[in-house]
Amino acid sequence: MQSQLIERAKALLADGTVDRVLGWKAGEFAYDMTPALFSSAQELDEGFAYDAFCGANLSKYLVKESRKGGRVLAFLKPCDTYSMNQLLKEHRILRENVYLIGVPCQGKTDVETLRALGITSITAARQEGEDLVVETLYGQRRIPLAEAMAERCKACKGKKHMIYDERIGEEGELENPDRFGQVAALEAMSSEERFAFWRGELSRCIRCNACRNVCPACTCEQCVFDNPASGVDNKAAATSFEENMFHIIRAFHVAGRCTDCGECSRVCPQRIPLHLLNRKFIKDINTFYGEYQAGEEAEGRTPLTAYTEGDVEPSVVYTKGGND
Amino acid sequence: MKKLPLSQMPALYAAMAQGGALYLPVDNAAGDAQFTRWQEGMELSRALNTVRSAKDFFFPQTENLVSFRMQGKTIEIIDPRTEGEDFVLFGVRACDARSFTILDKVFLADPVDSYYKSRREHGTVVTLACTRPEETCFCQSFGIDPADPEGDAACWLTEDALYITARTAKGEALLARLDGLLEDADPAPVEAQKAQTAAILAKLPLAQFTTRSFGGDVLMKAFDSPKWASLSEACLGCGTCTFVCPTCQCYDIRDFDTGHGIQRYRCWDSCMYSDFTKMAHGNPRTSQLERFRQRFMHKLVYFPANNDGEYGCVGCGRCLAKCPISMNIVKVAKALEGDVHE
Amino acid sequence: MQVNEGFKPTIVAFCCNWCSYAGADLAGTNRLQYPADVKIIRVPCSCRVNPLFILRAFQRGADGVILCGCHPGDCHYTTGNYYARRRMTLLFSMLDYLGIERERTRVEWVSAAEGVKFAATMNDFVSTVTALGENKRLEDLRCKAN
Amino acid sequence: MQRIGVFVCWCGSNIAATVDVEAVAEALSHEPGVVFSANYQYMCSEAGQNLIKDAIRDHQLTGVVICSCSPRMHEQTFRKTAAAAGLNPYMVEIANIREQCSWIHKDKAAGTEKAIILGRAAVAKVHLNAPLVAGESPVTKRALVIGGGIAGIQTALDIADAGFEVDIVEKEPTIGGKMTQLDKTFPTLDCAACILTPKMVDCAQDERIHIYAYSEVEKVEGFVGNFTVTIKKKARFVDETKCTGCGLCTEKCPQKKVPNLFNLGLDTRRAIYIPFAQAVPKVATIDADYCNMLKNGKCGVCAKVCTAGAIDYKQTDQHIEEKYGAIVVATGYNPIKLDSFEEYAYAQSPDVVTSLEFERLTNAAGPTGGTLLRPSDGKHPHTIVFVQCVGSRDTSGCGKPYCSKICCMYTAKHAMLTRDKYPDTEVYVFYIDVRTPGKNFDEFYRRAVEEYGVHYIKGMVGKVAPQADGTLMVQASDLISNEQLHISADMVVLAAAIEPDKSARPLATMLTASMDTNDFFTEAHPKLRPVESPTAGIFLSGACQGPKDIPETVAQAGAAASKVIGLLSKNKLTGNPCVARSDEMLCNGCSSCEKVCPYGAISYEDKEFRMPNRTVAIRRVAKVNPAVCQGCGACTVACPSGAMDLLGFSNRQIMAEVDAICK
Repeated sequence: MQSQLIERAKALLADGTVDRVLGWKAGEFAYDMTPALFSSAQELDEGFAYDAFCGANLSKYLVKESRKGGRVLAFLKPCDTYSMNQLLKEHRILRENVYLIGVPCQGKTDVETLRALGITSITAARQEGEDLVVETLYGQRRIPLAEAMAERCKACKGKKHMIYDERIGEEGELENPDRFGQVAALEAMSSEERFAFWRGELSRCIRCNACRNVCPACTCEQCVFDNPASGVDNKAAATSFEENMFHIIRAFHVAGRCTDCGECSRVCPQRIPLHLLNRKFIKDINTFYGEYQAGEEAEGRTPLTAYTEGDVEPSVVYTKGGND
Repeated sequence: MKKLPLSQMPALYAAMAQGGALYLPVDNAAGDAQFTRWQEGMELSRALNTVRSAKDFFFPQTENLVSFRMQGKTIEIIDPRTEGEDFVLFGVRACDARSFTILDKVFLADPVDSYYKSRREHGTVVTLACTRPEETCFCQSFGIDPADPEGDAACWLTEDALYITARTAKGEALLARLDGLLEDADPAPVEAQKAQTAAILAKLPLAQFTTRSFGGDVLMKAFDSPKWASLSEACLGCGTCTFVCPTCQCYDIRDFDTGHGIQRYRCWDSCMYSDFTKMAHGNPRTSQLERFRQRFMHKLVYFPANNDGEYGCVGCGRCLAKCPISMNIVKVAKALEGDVHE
Repeated sequence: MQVNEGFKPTIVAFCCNWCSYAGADLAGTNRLQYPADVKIIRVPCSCRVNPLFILRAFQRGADGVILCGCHPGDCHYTTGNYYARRRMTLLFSMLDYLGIERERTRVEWVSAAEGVKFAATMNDFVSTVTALGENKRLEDLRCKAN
Repeated sequence: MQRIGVFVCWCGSNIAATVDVEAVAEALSHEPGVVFSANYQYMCSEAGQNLIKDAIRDHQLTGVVICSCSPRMHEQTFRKTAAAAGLNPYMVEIANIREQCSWIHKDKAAGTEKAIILGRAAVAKVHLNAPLVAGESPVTKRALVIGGGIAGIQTALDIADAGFEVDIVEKEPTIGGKMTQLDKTFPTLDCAACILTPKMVDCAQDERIHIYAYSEVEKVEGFVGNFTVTIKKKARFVDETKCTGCGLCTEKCPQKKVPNLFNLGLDTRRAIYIPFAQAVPKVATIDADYCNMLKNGKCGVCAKVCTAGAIDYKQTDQHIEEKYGAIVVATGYNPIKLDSFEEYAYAQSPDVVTSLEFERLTNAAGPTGGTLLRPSDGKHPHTIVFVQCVGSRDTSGCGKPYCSKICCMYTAKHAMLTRDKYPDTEVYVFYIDVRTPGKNFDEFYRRAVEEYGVHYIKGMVGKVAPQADGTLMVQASDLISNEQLHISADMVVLAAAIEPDKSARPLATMLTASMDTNDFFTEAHPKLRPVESPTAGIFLSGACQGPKDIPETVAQAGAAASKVIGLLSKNKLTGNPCVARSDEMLCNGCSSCEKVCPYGAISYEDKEFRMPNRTVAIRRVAKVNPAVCQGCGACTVACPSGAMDLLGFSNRQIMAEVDAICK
């Protein structure tokens, strides 16, 4: 697959369709791919990588790249194409300056997922059949690929690309995973239990803003939390309130726009399950206003910029969910 | 060299916590090690290191510097500091122990940061030798021996016992408090562990990594390298590297209006942030390239130039593990090496 | 409902200028009593209320926040309360999800003619919040009176 | 730092009885920024206002807080007071300590404490107030009416009557609309043409009215008072200025097999035609779809017979740009297509007709010359079944959920007229409910039943089956006697639901006027502003806003005209200064604000920004038109970056109030 992508990129560079390529670059270890731009066949040969560790969603980079002049080729996994559509809907990407190639994805793993499985000190990794074989400083570990997958890939929306100029590989199918099991489990708890759960999670936040800065829905020129004029800016959470506020507002601002790409949870250095906040909004939107998947289309309204006269009343919150 | 059997660890913790607090790495809800105030029943994490470094205890993420209480049109100034509590930091790794030396060069140099100094004075650092370094470790590049850590006192965990030795007067005082628990020990098992660890260290992927080509004398060469553009292009401008880093020491000072007055507090800042060192005219570093370059130039060039060759990095590897886009000081230093050498 | 003797909650009521604020005025004109714990902030429309304002109120010491607007379909600006309704439904659901007591937040549609409803709503809301006691889960300790 | 004056009103004993006004004034005098604090018996009295004016001058106040009755009562009064003393009127804030404090609390201590807090909130807000000046814009004194039916005609006549110029854009070759196709009108049974055509002639003859017939609106730009509209004048292939309307060409044209749309396809006309004798303008039009000359260049008969030389086969669409101060939408309605109602055999049998077709079949100018004949064989029908609510009040998805309102009455009219003219004809009417809420409507309906012997049956028609003998077997249920009925009918007349004209939806987009889910235009307020669209300067006339009969349409048309006249009689418009404003440095150009704006006040522009290192970036940023914005604030919350804020109710101001209340 990697060589196929490189060949295609070279051809498009050579025929002048694009003048640079956005992809992933191999790193020091087996797993530390960095999103990178390539502008020649030589650079592609030297560093371009595409494998099970290439999880980063590249769509957000196109906000800037599409404005730099020339045309950039971007490789997008199926879930990245939802982000792409959403960004197009919000006029954040200049479509004419990007060339999109849909690339197949069998699900991605990442080093944090492996570490959570107790696999550390990784020096090399390779796929063998259905297994991932990981060499570590202290011996070899073998696990089924399905187990090694990141949580977001276990809840994959499907392998179908929502937008592309060309696609490599077969057209994938939409899937219908249970994305809301964890949310429902939390809803079933008592209010006290939920409070304790989220305090436990959010108190670890170090406010590094990785979740926000990686999020393809968070492309504000300046975030309200960085803007002293907003009155709500803060650089570090001094109290539990500020921890809560940042995460509530972060999730609220992307409500109806979040495509559930899972980047926020992937990058959180403290492994806070931030996707559970976004998915709560997604679940509520589906329940209250009908099924909606952000990023399916590049036009139209989002659930929070739309309404129907018969929408549920906010009092629905008192009567649903929870044991208490 | 003293030792105590592992079965006595709870008693050791209790004794260390006596008259103050004991903080040690404990597994949190996410399964990661986190320095936690010891309570009966807590166990030392088996993880190599904590996600957040140990610097929090001397340089916390937020710290109230001064308060102003307002009543009508009158303003009263309040020093929020109270007489601090003595505490023991147990289980600090060699890399983090070295980071305190680096922070001291910043905060204890004239003018002395009295908030930092007070915390430093109240804390006793008990380090723990590493036995299973990970692929991201490169403390040896900075002359740190993780098998023989610095600190007020240093410890080695073997299969059956904890070995401990004091390295400073503070360490001696601590050991004196623990005297009833400890017995004299033959250092041979410790020496054996050091040798074993050394063998592993030699095989680490970053064992040969060095920053020796960097320093004040290559300032302009490093600064002008064309590589910064491609190195920084994927940077998200988040603060992850900065906030997990044990040596990053930049902070911002802000006012919080409580409704009754103002709390003037400082909080960690990150040179990766677009409003870092923002002044009335704007930000002196307007692009992510410049901000990214600042972080690495500071660690590899400016800091050693001003601090007798001491780099602003201890090789703990946290940024390697945590950067969302896997860009880090190792990749930067390797990429620039050619440019600064020629 | 349990009574929390002696506790005086702080309640912020955001009222749209055209219906609910006028409804509150009518309650006053008719001398309909409700506790002084309720303080009203006038906004042009319920759609002007940003979730940030509601969190801000809790941060600064509110124990309950209520938003009142025109009945759906009667918005002075035609559609404002429809957007407000969606925003608040999702916000309140999220607060509940985070374990914040859901009875601390409420939306009521009160027309300019519903002085009685306004007073009754406020009486009910105050007694609900009083029973819950002080807001602890979404407080900011720095803002507590010292 | 502001210099704020606080003025606490006693309102006689209305406030002073339960609020210690002196204590409030005293407490607020200690708030930061407060340099003057006073209390007085009646602040709204002349003496009270003078107290305020004097304090503004003597203490150089930059902000004023009045603790008094509701701002809904005296905000304007105190703003004028401030303005009279040279202070910007928007530097005044009211703390409502009467309706929302003294009148609802009996305990003086509690009332006083609350009054102080409300005063503090107002002080906190005033600290962040900035002087606001209402924008002004000129008004183009010309109106556009889109649609030339009875609604548009009446609106145009009324506007012109007040002395303003008005243009009518009509997409058909003649004005007149649906009403020209009707025979008689209920409940008075006067002839539609007799009452409509004089109005059409008035339009043509009024110098202030210009008719763009056979034209469509293509583009609308601008805002209230200042619209620029592009009108497409479709090619008629006849020079309007030369054609005398003699009609010779329409008799000589060899292409005879063109369905006559004016008669709903019940007969044919020529390829060059004048829709009907009283058409305005009375000018021929060539139907390009059928004209042999235009299709293959072979013919040219009309040009040969035209003595005025008006035929112009080379004519093309023309685009005309005009400026208007106000726009009235009068796009009307159409009966729905009945293709999806197979049970009524509309598509199978020519003897199943819609009510509008029935109008043509009974109209003296219609295809049958006014004699009611079956379309299939031209024989006189002896049994006619009328079916009500075909597609109305239909929640199955085939039809429309709403009541079409006019069908009950026109069906009663049809039934009555049929019985009157042809007493040998049995007439059945199947209905769900008969709705007759109008002047003399119920009397009319009862006459149909009682005097004319029309059989009204409450029940649904299940099926209409064409029989071999040419009759129609109507199966229906009588809900009152609970019987199944089988009626052998000669004709079935379907009261099809009416829907907004298809041109309305794209027009609404051009006008940024909102529509409901049925594509009826939404009014600015359903009760209090029924003829205005939420978008300023756009008015609604007739059935485009909802189903209406003629008197209602004419009433609304007049009302819309009076609103337009009110607008055009102003020389300039003064806006509400409390409008949204976008900080372009923060704007992402994401369009969220635009989507929730009910007024279409937000547009976007690609703007150049100077960036660091002498670079330039082009960014899409939102722009609010202050003349259109009504200040609701929906956009401010839709905006994630906080770029959009509302003057007079800014984020910081509201948060300052929150802070003051909660501390």
